[in-house]
Amino acid sequence: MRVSLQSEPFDPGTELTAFSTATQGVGAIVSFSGIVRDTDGTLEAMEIEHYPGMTERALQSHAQKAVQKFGLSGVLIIHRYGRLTPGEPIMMVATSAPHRQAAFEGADFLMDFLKSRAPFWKKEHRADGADWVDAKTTDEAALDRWT
Amino acid sequence: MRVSLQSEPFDPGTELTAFSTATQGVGAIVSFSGIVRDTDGTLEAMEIEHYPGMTERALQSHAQKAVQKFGLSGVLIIHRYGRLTPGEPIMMVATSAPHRQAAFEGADFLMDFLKSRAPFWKKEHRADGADWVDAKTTDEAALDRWT
Amino acid sequence: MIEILYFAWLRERIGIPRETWTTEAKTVNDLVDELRAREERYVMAFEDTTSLRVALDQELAEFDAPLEGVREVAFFPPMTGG
Amino acid sequence: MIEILYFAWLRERIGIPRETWTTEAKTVNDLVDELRAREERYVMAFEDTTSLRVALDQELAEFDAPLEGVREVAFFPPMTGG
Repeated sequence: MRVSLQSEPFDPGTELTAFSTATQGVGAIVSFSGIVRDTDGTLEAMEIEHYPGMTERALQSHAQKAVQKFGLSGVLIIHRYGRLTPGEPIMMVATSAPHRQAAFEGADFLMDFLKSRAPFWKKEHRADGADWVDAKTTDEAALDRWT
Repeated sequence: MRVSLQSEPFDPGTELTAFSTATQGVGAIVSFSGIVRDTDGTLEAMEIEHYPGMTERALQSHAQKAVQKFGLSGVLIIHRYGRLTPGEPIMMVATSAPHRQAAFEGADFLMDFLKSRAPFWKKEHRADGADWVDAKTTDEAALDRWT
Repeated sequence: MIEILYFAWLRERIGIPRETWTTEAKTVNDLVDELRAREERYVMAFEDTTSLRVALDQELAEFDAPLEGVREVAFFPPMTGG
Repeated sequence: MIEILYFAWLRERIGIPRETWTTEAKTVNDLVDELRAREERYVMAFEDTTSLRVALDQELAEFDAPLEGVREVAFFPPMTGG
């Protein structure tokens, strides 16, 4: 289990190779990467604020929860903070398990958590100003799937 | 969209990096890798037979189907055949999309197809003999989710 | 004349990966009956067609599908890819 | 004495990321009432607490949660990670 909260860029492929090498004896590995997306050509940067201290604790505790709930063999969570530009990876999760369903569900579960339970806030910077990204009610509702 | 049917080994992380670089402007990338698993320490090799000609057609047509059904920006399918040893990646799929749900569902859909609609057959070689892997009825049933 | 292909344990049971066959069969089921009438190994291989799959010209099909115009028939057990 | 932290637009609206505050409040709601009584910017920031979240000692909590023993209270909008 590895959790990394970082301002530095990362390459999801390189991380996937390291994760695969570290978790032996599994049958299935799922990865998800989220990338800064410039939907209309006006996004200059995505700023990510977080709650130092709480963030690390929340990521660790949810990684552990995912391991227990789905019987995962390994979990990787990387989440960046600070100022990111379009095209850069924001975060990634990877899960490994004996079988496919656990790996898929574990990754999906971690994503639902990261979207609405980990203390991160996104702000979009454009030429004409900056706006905080609104939380989606669908993200909040998605969490109900796991209870 | 890239489909590769190959006997050569591959590294999922390296492939993920290449796939991410090739598909610009997306917000979400999901990957799944399946790895030869030696459950009880007796597996010497996994032999994968396929139907040359039909396999390539089936992979191409299902990659296209996934792109249309989920509005994917990119699809990667790699599947090996021949003799593989425990720990080696058998196959991988990767999907990219504007949003997370499409990328997850597209990858899940492709996996359901590969499990029971692509003409591959697995044979396990052990010290005491070789056996064809039985198809799982759950894999067949999983396809009903998409109709 | 059609080309018949066999895969996995079906190939092993019949002993050959492919053969050319002159047939009068209208459907896949008819063809299976013709093959069963040839030799014991075909009877054994096609004992239970519900546990088999068939592809016509490289597309999955049903056992009651017509064979008209088909050049390649493949028989195999349920697939186990992924 | 408790440490109060603000994040995202709440931090911007209040104008500071954190402050130390001496409180008599029994619950988070009581604390919010105390803050609102201080200055207009707190009234604005805490106008609608249903659109806010709170963490007590770095664990998510409800607004009716007791403050006894709590050293750090954080207020913020719904999270948008991932």
